Amino acid sequence: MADRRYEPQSETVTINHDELAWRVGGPQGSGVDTAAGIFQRACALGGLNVFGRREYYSNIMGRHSYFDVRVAHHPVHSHCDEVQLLTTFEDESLARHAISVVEGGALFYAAKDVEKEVQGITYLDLRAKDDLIAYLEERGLPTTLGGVLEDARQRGVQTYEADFDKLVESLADQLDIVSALAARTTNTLAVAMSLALVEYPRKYVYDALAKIWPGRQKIIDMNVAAVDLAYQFVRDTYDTSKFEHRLTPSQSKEPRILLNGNQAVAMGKIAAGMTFQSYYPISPATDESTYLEAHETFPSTNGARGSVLVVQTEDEISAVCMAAGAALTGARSATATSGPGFALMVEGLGWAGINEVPLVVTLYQRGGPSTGLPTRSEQGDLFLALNAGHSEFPRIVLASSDLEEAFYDAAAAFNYAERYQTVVIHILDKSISSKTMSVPPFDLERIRIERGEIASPNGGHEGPYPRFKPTESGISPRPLLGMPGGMHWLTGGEHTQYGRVTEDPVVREQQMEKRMRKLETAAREIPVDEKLRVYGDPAAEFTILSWGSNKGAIVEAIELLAEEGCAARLIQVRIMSPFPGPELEELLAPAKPLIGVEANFSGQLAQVLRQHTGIACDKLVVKYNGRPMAARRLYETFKTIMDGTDETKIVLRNPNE
Amino acid sequence: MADRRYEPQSETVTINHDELAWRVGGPQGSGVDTAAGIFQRACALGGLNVFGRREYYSNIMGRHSYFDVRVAHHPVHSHCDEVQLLTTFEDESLARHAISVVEGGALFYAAKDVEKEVQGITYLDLRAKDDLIAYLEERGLPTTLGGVLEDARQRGVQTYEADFDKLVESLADQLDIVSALAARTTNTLAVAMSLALVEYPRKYVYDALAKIWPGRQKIIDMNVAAVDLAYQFVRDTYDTSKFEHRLTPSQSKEPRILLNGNQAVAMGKIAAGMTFQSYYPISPATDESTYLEAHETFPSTNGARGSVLVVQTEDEISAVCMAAGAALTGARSATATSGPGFALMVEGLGWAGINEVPLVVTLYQRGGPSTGLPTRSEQGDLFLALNAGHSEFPRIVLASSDLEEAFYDAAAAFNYAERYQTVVIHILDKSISSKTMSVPPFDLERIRIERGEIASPNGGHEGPYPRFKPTESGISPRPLLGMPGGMHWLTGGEHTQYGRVTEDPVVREQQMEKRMRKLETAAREIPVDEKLRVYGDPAAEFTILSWGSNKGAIVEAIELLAEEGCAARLIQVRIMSPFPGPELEELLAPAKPLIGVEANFSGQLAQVLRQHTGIACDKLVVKYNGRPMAARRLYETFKTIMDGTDETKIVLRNPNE
Amino acid sequence: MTTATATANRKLTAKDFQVPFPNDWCPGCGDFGIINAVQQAFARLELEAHKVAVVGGIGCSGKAPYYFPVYGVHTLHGRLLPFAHGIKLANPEMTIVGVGGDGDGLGIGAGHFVNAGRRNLDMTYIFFNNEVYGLTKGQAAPTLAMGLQPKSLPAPNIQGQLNPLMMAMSVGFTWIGRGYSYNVKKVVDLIVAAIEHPGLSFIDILQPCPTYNNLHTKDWYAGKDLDSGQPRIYWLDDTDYDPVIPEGADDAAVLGKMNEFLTKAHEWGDEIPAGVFLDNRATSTFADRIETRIENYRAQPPNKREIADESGRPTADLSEIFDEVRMT
Amino acid sequence: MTTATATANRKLTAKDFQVPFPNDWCPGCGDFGIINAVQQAFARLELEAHKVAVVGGIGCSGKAPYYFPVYGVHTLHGRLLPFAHGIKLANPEMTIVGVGGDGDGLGIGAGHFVNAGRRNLDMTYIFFNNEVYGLTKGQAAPTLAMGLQPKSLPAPNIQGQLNPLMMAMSVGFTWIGRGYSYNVKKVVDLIVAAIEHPGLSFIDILQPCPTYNNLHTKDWYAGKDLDSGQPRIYWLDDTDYDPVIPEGADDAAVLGKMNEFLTKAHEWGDEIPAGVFLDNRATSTFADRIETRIENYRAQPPNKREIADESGRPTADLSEIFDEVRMT
Ligand SMILES: Cc1ncc(C[n+]2csc(CCOP(=O)(O)OP(=O)(O)O)c2C)c(N)n1
Ligand SMILES: Cc1ncc(C[n+]2csc(CCOP(=O)(O)OP(=O)(O)O)c2C)c(N)n1
Ligand code: SF4
Ligand code: SF4
Ligand SMILES: [Mg+2]
Ligand SMILES: [Mg+2]
Repeated sequence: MADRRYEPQSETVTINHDELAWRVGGPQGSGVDTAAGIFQRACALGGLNVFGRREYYSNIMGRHSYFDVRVAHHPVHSHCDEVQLLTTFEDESLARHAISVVEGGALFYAAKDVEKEVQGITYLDLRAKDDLIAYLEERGLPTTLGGVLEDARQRGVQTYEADFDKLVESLADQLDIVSALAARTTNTLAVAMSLALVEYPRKYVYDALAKIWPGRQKIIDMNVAAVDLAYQFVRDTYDTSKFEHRLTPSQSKEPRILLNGNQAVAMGKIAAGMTFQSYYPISPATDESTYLEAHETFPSTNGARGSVLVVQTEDEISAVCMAAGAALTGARSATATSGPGFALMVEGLGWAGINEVPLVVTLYQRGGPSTGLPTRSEQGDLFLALNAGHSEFPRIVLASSDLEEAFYDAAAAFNYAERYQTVVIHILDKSISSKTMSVPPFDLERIRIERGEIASPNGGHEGPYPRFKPTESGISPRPLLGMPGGMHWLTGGEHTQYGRVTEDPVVREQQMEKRMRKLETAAREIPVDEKLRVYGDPAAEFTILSWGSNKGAIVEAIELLAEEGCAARLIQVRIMSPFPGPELEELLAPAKPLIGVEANFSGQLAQVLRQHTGIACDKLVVKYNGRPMAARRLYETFKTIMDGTDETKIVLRNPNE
Repeated sequence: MADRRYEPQSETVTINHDELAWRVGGPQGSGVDTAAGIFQRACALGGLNVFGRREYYSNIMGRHSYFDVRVAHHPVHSHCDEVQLLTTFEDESLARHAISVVEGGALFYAAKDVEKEVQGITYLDLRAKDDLIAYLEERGLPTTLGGVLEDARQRGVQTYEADFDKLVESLADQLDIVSALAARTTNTLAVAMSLALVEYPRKYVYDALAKIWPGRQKIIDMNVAAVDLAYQFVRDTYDTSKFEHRLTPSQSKEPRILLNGNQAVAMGKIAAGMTFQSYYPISPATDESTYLEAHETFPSTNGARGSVLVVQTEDEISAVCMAAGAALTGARSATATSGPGFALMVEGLGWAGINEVPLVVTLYQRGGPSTGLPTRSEQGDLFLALNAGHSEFPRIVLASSDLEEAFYDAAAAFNYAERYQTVVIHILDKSISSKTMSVPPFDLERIRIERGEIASPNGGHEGPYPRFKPTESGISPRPLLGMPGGMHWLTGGEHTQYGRVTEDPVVREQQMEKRMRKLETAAREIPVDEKLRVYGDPAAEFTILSWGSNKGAIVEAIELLAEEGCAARLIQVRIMSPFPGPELEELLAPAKPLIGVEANFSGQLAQVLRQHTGIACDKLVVKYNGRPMAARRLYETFKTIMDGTDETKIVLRNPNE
Repeated sequence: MTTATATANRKLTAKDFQVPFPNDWCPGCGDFGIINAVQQAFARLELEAHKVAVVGGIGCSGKAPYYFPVYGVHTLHGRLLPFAHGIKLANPEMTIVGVGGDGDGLGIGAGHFVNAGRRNLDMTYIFFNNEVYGLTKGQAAPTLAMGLQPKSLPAPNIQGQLNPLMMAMSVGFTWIGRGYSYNVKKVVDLIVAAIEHPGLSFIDILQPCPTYNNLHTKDWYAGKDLDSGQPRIYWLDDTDYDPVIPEGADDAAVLGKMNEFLTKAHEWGDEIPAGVFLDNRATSTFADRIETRIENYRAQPPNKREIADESGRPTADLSEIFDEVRMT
Repeated sequence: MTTATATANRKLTAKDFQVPFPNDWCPGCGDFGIINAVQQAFARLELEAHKVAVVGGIGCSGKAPYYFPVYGVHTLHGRLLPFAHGIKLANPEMTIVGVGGDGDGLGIGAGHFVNAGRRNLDMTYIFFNNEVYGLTKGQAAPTLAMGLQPKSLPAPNIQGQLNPLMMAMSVGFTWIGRGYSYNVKKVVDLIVAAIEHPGLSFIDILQPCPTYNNLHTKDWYAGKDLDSGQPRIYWLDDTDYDPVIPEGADDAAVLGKMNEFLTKAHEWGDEIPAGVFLDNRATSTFADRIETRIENYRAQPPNKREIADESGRPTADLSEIFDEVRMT
């Protein structure tokens, strides 16, 4: 599989003709995001379920980005490596993605690009160029985009040519505006052509435009005209009969919101009553904080206007220390970052740990190590999240797998932090953060705010408050900075119950034991359903162990297996610390085979499982090219395993994403 | 055991009467270090083997510090929790340590302290005060130092009173100097009284003074007079017959050097040809760098004067980045730190990892978490050393257990770093760093400098140099910055073979795999004897698994068991990454029981073992009060285990250290 | 040790801000004078102990928080400013005093020093300037002049010296003073003024370290080595130096004051100025600026906002937020 | 792409310092002008490519090292100075040029900025001043003035502005200039002079970011909004400003220059000075100072010292060292 390069990557998949896997690509800054936004909103407004996946370079303008959108009447939780419909309006997207259109699928391309040599595409990686050229040469095709198109046609793909320049010209004429202005609708034209092709009612596209540019009627009008033009053009120009997919709006109008993972976390934090967030910009965490900044105040059921004070700091060290300082006063407080920033927070986490500060750190994993793949995804930071800090302190590590979990877990994190008075690391990854989904509006009724044991120091004691008094649970009532009578000390050093530094060996042992006991308390108290969740057939032996953003794809793969009568189950680990070792030992006893699925090189969860239980996974399915897993590739892989492959570590590769 | 507080901590141990466990205590800054230095040198100069352990507060002046010295004709590798002879010259030391003198032992105390209330001792920890007072009250003794002395006498300890003020006065008279000056010899007086008591030839004490103050004849003369005075005083004043221990010099005059762990590492680095070290001060690492600063140049076999450029940076982030920068030019380069500083280096390590920089980081563990116990010891940072960095890169983690290993490993670290072109973390701990031992001079013949694969880019290639060309071993020849024709890029981002940033999924996989392959190469190439070492009876089932500074005490404990016919073996893990899983699986197969011994809370090595092999320790013996383990306490503990205790986690506690 | 609160019939004294725990600085250390001064200043300001946080860095100096019966926060090396900021931002009612060393502040902590200047948050930062790293045994601090060799250094210092006053001014501290730790009375005045200043205050305290700094000792400051035998330190309030930048000052006025400041801050050697160098009343505080974003920030600061009703239900109403993304 | 080396019959040109890889800055980004200028400066200085390292931070600016066929080191966010120091200290023959953003240098990297000033190591630091965090999509950089709201900010900036020139001067940079990225010719001159300066040089380059900084654009610098319609930038070499502190200058001379510097550095608005602000020849370089400790440092720098003989035996002779601790 290692040298399966520019080639179709999956078996042709059958997806019902009334659902769609659609892709749009283009240079960063050219409106790809807007295009995908229009497409997704149009579909969601028609009551369809939408799943969006965004891939982009660490670059502001010019490099390639693309958006995969899957739309269906049933909920979708994963992208497909292959799509039925591809929209491109420049060279690179066509060169990269034509190969990913399935037989029976279709693609749009810009007329002007046909003669272009693959070699001449500015930003296409050398490796990708070489592979594509070799592929075309092998097949005796010209090493131009024309060759790429020809290959697509040979593989049963409809190719629809569009002269975007001409369409823009007509629009300019029609609206009597300059072409430069009209050209801004290129992405709208492209989206509308796709939707026209699947005969989707255009009124939803109009509505989508209004959602994207609320109140900006001039822009909306221009784009509405573009939509009409595109619909007209498709009807007039193409033979659409060969492309069988059609998209119909849904009758059901269940309430749905369309958002991404960064937003879901931000909303969860607001719901949980977070009042302070410090941050230093870093992909893919920034968008959460900038969303919060843009929503710094909001209404509140008690009449007063609610708010979150968001502070951009000078670095992540400052961010974590500032958040810890704020938390000491009783403010629910957090910071959000990703790998490199988290690496800088390690010392601060230790301080919060020994001082039993309820501090929430939202960690969006991205490709590593080091600067790595800043805008790509990886589940590479589990080891670090579990071990960040010299020596030991208790921590709660909580991993979400989708937007709903992201929201509720973001809120739950504060309860854990305050209940166990310690650091909570909420792990997500880039693929969740930039994933868009239409989901039911989150239910605030499901959230209960528990503030843990807060001291009432005015109850008549003398002298400093015994903030760190050893208790059976390990939890001691904490006075908040500013409370009368609650004065005590805080220090990164080992300390007495009053928080004064000490090196006494006995007090040291007491405090170390007190702190670590909190982990046992948490392990006892946190319901098993929060710790892990089981999907698929709970009685199946064929067991997949995974965590985080892979869940959607795995669940879909299991459903595909189920359709063929193959039973399988997924055990999703959500709480990584305290690790649910005993629970897993029991659950995993009948597993045969046990398959770890992770988006990292060495199977970190699998190793943590073994560390705590001795249980080793029989197989490891990993992906570490920085891109999320696709359901159907997993399905194929599981089939291979069922068929008895010898491989123990299977690497999912896809050179075309 | 948890409430066994101020009480003798061990069974009375029999130590041969011609060896000695000696302790001196006093306020920081009052000359305790010098006292211990004189004592150790006097013994070592007499051909005896010396082992010294230093305990001190994170404080410059006033807080209690003490030094344990064991002296014997055979090599000694561990301290004793109990001593035969205690020297004190103020209140706190007497209050703290009288309890640790064994039956038949002796102590010196200052006459003026007898009436002092325990309650009134300035820096004695409240907990320790309470326990001592309770202990005295229980026994109907006065809660003064007089009570403490009375208790000692009741326990069969000889108590020798000394009026240090008077001795100082006579010295001042005799030498016609002011008392303030004469008072500076108090520690010399104290040491000399101890040595007089054991009838040790005083000429070695003279020699020791000359070693301590080389060339400062006035000071030496004054102290020589003090020694004479003390010897005279002991002979005149005390009945020494009740104290049976005698110390005789050794006939053998094998070459020996007396040094501590920081110095051993520094020497190893100089021997290995390190030319650059950056550092930021932090206990207990600083002394290594300041030693290097004081030995910045030295002779060289090639005639030129050798040197190490030592740079004090503004923080540890700068230290690690600067060292990495220097390493890129081909300079053997390192930095040294401890937990909090290492925590700040995490991001820098990742950069060095992805750029395959041969970077050595010397990590002296101290008590944690956070600021923790800055001048105490712990083996708490193994998890962090293994996992520092988001995502994954190969690293070599090497743990030394004593001064000789510290020296040779410090040198070997550079070979590993350059051979595998990656980060090497050399772990030690505070107890090694401040441990003094007399050892044979290190043998430079045992060191071979291997510089790994260095490119010769002038061999005629075109364009940038393919620095990161994938190879089977994972190792690619590296050009050094400044080499003609070797130009390439370096980046924390994923990169092509030329070092240019890329997000291509295929190149990403190749580079990730190339890097991680180095770990397999290292696992294959590093000899098993470097990875782990076995002590005791290799055929024994009773197996102890440990690492680092515990080794000395465990080996001695095993010897004590052997004397009773109980077979036991220690398996010392030295290379923590790549972890010698397969080798251990084989070695541990017959282990029954398998006992992990570690100076941390949760048995980090034991967990790493399980992570890699599934093997769980049957018992865990841990100590986390910040102080090292004593051989005889371990011996007792192993006996308890042999006797079939139910406890699975045994915590070694000693409130009196 | 009880909560220090002035009552109708009793004025607070420094004693109310002392603790019955032993102090482990070296005998004669300049740090003692500083905490004495802080205790007196707290009393003079009649602060309520529970509304005060003393936030320390790491170093001998960083231990200062242990010596006050207030909320005492001993943070990480170099990080006192971020922690202090977090506390003050979340609980703006508190009086925050930062206490930290020169290595802490301008070595490892320099990045925060620089960026704190941009915020002008209302707090006081007392900078213990002993020119060495005390607690790690006498290495050069960034305040040590090049070429000097205090006793722990194996060779003269090869790194240049930072001028803390200059640094504070360059980055935006709005109140800047210098004291000398053995002149407690003057230090008390400075601390009182610094705390009363509504923005970010900085006090450079020349703090002899008898253990490691054998160059700039009490005697040296007393000018014992000088022909004149006169103390080196003189006080700006005995001169006609005016530190004030008044509210609404124009750019030219600010620049003029900066130049005067620079000249004074540069003086060193036989005559060392101390006192108030800058009192800038023209720059808004961070709290003022936050109020432009969160109108009720002062009334409902992060630590006070009611986030749940009695049954634990969130008070946050997300309907507006959901509406923005509502599709159906 | 071949090794750039001037030969007898050929002068180097900027082309010799270009690479055949695409560049992914936004169209019109000020960064282009900067790398053009660096390429021309390298050519004019006839540098040998293998003796040059361009060391970048993280940000749009930090990508600059990719565009030179020299040793190009793309480091971590805020850490270009420590990496650059390590390279230069270990291989003092190399010419080191740091390239980094304003967030990189004065936000996360401020601590290194401050302490690099203390060393005066011979290298050039080019500071890309676009007032925003470009690569993370337009947040405020520490160089952005309070109250401004470039297009990515949801509200006006509430943090104060740092003046990079002031910062560089306060901490000890010995050569300080300012350029404007669309005036490549002037930037070339500045870079050449900065590299030729034997200590730590700093060039603040005003670098429009057309994508996120919609306030200080090319048009704004060109003064299109002014009544005069005149460019805002004027050049100090067209005035009688003299940046030089001569070798051996006394304290008063240094102070005088600092005051002049301060006044110039403070100017902003309708008239913005650029050019050379400081050329301090009075301060020793770090290499000079190291030589006081390691006499043969320049001849036997860390990267050159022979550490092993042919059979790998250490050349270090530890006998003196062992003797110090030898007992028997
Ligand atoms: C991250 C980190 N690095 C290093 C240290 C070690 N350390 C403790 S105190 C200190 C220096 C203190 O110097 P300064 O700030 O000047 O305070 P002083 O002791 O002089 O008052 C250092 C480096 C630490 N605690 N944490
Ligand atoms: C430790 C760390 N934190 C955050 C980031 C994310 N990050 C990348 S570029 C950047 C800011 C760049 O701004 P600036 O230095 O001004 O450079 P510009 O893009 O404007 O040239 C940030 C915060 C990172 N890479 N590493
Ligand atoms: S070392 Fe110096 S600063 Fe620290 S306590 Fe002692 S005298 Fe004070
Ligand atoms: S975002 Fe700004 S600084 Fe970055 S490349 Fe684009 S224009 Fe240049
Ligand atoms: Mg200091
Ligand atoms: Mg910038």
